Amino acid sequence: MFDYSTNLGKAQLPNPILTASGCAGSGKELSQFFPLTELGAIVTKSIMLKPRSGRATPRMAETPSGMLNSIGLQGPGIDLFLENDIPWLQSQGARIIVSIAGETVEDYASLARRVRNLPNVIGVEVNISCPNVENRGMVFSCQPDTARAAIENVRRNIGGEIPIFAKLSPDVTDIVSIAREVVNAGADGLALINTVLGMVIDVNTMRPKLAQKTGGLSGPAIRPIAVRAIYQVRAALQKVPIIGMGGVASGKDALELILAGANAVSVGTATFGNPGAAMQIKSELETALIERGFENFVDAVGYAHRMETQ
Amino acid sequence: MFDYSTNLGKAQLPNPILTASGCAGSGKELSQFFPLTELGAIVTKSIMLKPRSGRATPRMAETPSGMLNSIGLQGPGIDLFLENDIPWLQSQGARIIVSIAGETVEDYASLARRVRNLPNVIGVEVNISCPNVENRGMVFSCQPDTARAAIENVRRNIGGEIPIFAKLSPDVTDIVSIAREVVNAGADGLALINTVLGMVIDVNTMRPKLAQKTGGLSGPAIRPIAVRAIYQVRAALQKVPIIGMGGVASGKDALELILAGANAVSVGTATFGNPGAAMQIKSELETALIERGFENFVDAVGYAHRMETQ
Amino acid sequence: MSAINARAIQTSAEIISNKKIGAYHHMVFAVDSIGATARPGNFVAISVGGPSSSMILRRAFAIYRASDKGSAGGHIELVVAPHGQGSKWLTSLPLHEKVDMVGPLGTSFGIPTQPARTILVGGGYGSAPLFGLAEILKTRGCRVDMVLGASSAGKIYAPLDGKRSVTSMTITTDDGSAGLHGRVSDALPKLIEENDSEIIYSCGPMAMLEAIQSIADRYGLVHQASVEESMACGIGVCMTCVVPLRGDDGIVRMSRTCIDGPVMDGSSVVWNSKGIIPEGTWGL
Amino acid sequence: MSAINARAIQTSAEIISNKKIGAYHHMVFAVDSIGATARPGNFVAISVGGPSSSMILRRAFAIYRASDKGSAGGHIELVVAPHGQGSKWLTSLPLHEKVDMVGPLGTSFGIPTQPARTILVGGGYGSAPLFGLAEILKTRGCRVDMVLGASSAGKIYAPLDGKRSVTSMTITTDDGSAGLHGRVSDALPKLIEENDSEIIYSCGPMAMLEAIQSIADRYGLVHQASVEESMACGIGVCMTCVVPLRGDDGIVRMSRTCIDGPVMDGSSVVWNSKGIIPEGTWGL
Ligand SMILES: Cc1cc2nc3c(=O)[nH]c(=O)nc-3n(C[C@H](O)[C@H](O)[C@H](O)COP(=O)(O)OP(=O)(O)OC[C@H]3O[C@@H](n4cnc5c(N)ncnc54)[C@H](O)[C@@H]3O)c2cc1C
Ligand SMILES: Cc1cc2nc3c(=O)[nH]c(=O)nc-3n(C[C@H](O)[C@H](O)[C@H](O)COP(=O)(O)OP(=O)(O)OC[C@H]3O[C@@H](n4cnc5c(N)ncnc54)[C@H](O)[C@@H]3O)c2cc1C
Ligand SMILES: Cc1cc2nc3c(=O)[nH]c(=O)nc-3n(C[C@H](O)[C@H](O)[C@H](O)COP(=O)(O)O)c2cc1C
Ligand SMILES: Cc1cc2nc3c(=O)[nH]c(=O)nc-3n(C[C@H](O)[C@H](O)[C@H](O)COP(=O)(O)O)c2cc1C
Ligand code: FES
Ligand code: FES
Repeated sequence: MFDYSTNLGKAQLPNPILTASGCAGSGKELSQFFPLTELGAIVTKSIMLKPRSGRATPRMAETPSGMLNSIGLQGPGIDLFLENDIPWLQSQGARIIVSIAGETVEDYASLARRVRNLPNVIGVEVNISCPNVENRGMVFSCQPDTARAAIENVRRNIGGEIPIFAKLSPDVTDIVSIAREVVNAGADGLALINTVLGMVIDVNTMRPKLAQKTGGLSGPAIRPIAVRAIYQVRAALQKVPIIGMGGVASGKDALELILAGANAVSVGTATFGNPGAAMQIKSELETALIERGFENFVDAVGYAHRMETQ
Repeated sequence: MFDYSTNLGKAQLPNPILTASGCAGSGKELSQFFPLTELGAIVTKSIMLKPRSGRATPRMAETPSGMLNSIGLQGPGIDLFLENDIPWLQSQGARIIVSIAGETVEDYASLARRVRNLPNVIGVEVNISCPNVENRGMVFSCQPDTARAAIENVRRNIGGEIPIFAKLSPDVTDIVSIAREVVNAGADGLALINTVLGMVIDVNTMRPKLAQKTGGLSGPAIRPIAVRAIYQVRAALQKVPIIGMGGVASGKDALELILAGANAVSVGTATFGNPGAAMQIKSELETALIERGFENFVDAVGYAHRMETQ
Repeated sequence: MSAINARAIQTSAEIISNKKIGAYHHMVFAVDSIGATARPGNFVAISVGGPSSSMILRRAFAIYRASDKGSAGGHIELVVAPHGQGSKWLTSLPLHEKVDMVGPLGTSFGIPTQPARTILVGGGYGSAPLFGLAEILKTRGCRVDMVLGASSAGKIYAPLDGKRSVTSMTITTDDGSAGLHGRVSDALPKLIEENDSEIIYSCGPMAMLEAIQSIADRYGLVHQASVEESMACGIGVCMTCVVPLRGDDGIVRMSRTCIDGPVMDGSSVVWNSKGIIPEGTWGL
Repeated sequence: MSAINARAIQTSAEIISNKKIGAYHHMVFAVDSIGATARPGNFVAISVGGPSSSMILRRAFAIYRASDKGSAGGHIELVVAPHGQGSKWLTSLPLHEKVDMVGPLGTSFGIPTQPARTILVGGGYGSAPLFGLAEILKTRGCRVDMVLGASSAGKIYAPLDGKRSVTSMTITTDDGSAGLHGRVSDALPKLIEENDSEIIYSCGPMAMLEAIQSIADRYGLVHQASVEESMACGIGVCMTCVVPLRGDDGIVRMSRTCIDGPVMDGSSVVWNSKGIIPEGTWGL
């Protein structure tokens, strides 16, 4: 019997397929297409302290094998989230990873206090790929010091029970050094990668297509960047749990990230083109692993790093 | 009559379509498909001081709407380049931009001395997206100080006549600050962008597909990254000539980069899929500009930055 | 499970007819379940470009007509404009080819419980969902005045059999090549006054819908508008397709046109908000 | 202009036949100029996936046969294995569809000026370019012993009409499902000894070519090998397709299999160099 289970630090999951934050709505929207309990876990869209309208439209542009978005973290804020979204997910029996996002270091601390000790919540993804309003809008995870500050605040306030995963932006000169920094600051694991900063210009209006001008590039176009980031970080930090994501649309794509070092794989943009993507990937990946002779999922994690002689 | 000419600093070109360095061979290979004089200029593959075998194979992997390469700057070295390649290009009457690449700061100085004052050479592209052997293989253009040092050495040794363009890697936290640094160090213009670092894992061998493990991602997949980089740098440095590149495969793609701020556009990976790509793009772009009412190419450069009220 | 996307399925749908009509393609897909459950105003989302496509997002199409019977079982009809890469790919498919389809999606037009005097206004392919609506309204004893507008004659989609369910039909074109020279909004006031209309149903470009809303306001009419924003997912998970919508509580929220729409109460939409978040929007 | 790619053109080529034969598709393309100028060993490069394809690189295919005449004018024939996305797309195209083709590309097999005793060795679809070569060798009065190998019977491409130009034909399969149980290299020594062969022509996977080279070395034969490395451009501009090749000056250079090949002098290739640059290579 193939053992599909995986570990993300203290969290044990029956399978390694998650949804990516911001790509599965509140869960309700997807539940028509498959039972959420079939997922390793559902990762919620990043929740902030206050309700948030998000950015003006247009918020989206399709690009070759990818898309650009500038949703701007639209959401109901932590109060309504805990009142509505979480209880509904709990009622489904889903395993939940809550994603939190702040505009200040203090936001992260407050959010951490709100999300500890919730039934079914098996982990917290700390989205630090957001603009820091206290520092000229610089993205937290793009600077070692702000990345560290955000994670330290979450760690200190969340208690020791629940694993936290720092979600990093690939838009940095050296992702390994940021990864080291947040792990030293108390992250139990990492989520790699968030979207890549991009822009599309509408050749008819001759202006940026998104109201916000720049947006985050996702989808298969960025998969080679995700694989590289995961591989580099896995090579440097051999034991840290990694949630991998970026352009996974098939079981073979998921396998690429896993061989590079991901302990679990989040499916983001692929769900937009295919509501059943996560389930298709789950079954394709299982088949691919069995075909390759693996008996346990965990043996495939980081397998591309094995010595040449093996 | 539509005026298609453009300026790159002191260099005046009859049209803005160039080949991208490393994507047009020595020129001979492409000349069967169109006369090289039809290009604004041919950009040669980056030449180094000594002959260079390049990396081991496999050197290539196709990716969704893109490809990964790790050629490793294979080339004949500056002596044979000046003996064979340059005279042949001169004999064709082609306008030439020579691309140079070094492993040390001193390499750049030596190369600069060799390429000044060559007939038909209208500019030098300084590829500083290469590993610095004196500094743990860190890419020159990824650090402000090494980027500056390389460009200063070229500037000092090349003389004042010939414009130099610093070619930057997008794999940095803040490309605008690197751009400022190299312009302050004496670059007359910029070439944006080089490839994005990526990796593909072969799901059959379960190892990185390229012998060198990582490689440079190019093609339409990265176009949104190129447009963003060009737009950001143009917004910050309004007068600096920019050679734009990254995923241009059609006239509309070229227009996107131009509206973002490129004064000329290099065609790279598109030539692999379509040997006539540069000519097709040249004519499609001209049509697109005329359709949009432009009488001079230069009026379209950076047009996406115009004020909202205009 | 929840009420969102409650009737939606993901399925493979065979093309059983594909005919060019004017500037459009009328396409019929054999798809039992969607044929049976779709309501006027719903849409479907179709994958485009085949297995190695660089287009990763589905394209949304309003359902023109749906039926749970027919020689090939249940089916739906679409009216597709070959516009960009995705729609050109779709309209060029041969008979019997199958496409990956998700539907029915979104809200549907509200049907009055009592016979009412209605005006249906469509711009370009926006006429598509109105014919199915007209059929239902007609069987409910409603008066159905239809106004279709487009830039030129070839872009008016108004098939003969569709006109059967319509009490009157007015055509407008921007260039005067068919019907009245002008826009649908030019024709509306007279029609409303003559027929003492009570409800406007509309589908078309945002600018048209906005113009209709101001006419609806002037005459105090109910306006159900089918709103088309660029959609990445069509099922409510991505938040790309939002418009500002005033809720029953008076609060404006950025609301998804794919699940809270495409049919929305026109008087609740904050129109002309491209590029801005209106003052007072929740969470601004 | 230069001598590189001298006969190559970029053109639109119509599919005039597409037949499944065993594990392969035999495809014929109407293409005057390439039909007229191609030589055995040359290849063509074809765009795959259509206008919105995510596959941005061409696929290379060895020319199986070429002719400047025929009912539809000049044409070329290819033998395509539906392997991955690109080749599956190509082999699934209907008749009369057109593809974007560049060719003829690369070097061709050298033809002996005097009648010679030759052995032609092909692995899988590697037999494709050998049949056109056999025809020419036969008209030049050469002895042509052909050896074709594959994993199993279905993967041997050896059409009846092709066998006409061949003096003898040997088949080997890894699983013994046709011909000799084993590899082409197992069959070669006996053939060489019996026929006193002088030249080996080969086309197939690198490991096979390498094994043939060591046999050629042992018997002191000339070996012209058609080498297939992954090619991004096929026209010499990208440097992805290189193998280490010893030049006439004794220096090993990383050489492009697309323009210095695919047909290379087997004794000059430094075999088994995947993942390494051999010691002493120029510029290492
Ligand atoms: C609810 C809804 C109903 C629709 N109904 C129809 C219909 O009945 N018939 C029909 O022909 N088309 C309809 N469309 C538009 C259709 O979904 C495609 O956007 C259109 O066919 C253009 O796609 P393309 O790939 O050909 O063009 P491209 O230019 O390649 O489209 C690229 C992107 O732009 C977006 N886009 C372009 N035009 C529009 C538009 N008008 N509205 C929204 N997004 C757009 C698409 O989301 C796509 O991601 C509808 C759209 C929506 C949202
Ligand atoms: C000179 C030359 C001649 C060839 N002749 C034939 C022929 O006559 N018949 C035939 O069926 N195929 C031939 N091939 C292989 C063909 O070009 C494709 O690589 C093959 O069809 C797989 O492509 P795909 O898109 O189906 O698979 P994919 O797996 O999607 O291919 C992806 C990439 O891998 C590379 N690749 C995969 N397999 C090979 C291979 N065996 N050799 C080189 N590159 C590969 C391709 O360059 C492509 O970019 C030839 C290749 C070369 C270089
Ligand atoms: C529309 C959209 C919304 C997203 N919202 C969030 C978010 O709220 N929080 C977050 O951490 N990442 C967010 N992401 C990033 C994804 O979680 C994921 O990291 C990224 O898209 C790469 O994966 P993919 O290529 O599979 O989509 C969003 C991505 C998209 C496309
Ligand atoms: C095969 C290959 C070789 C390249 N070699 C060089 C090089 O020698 N010097 C350089 O500055 N850039 C080199 N580049 C980068 C291109 O010049 C260009 O910046 C990049 O590919 C993005 O453009 P594109 O998407 O149009 O290819 C190379 C790119 C490719 C794909
Ligand atoms: S299209 Fe994704 S939420 Fe509406
Ligand atoms: S395939 Fe590009 S150089 Fe050979």
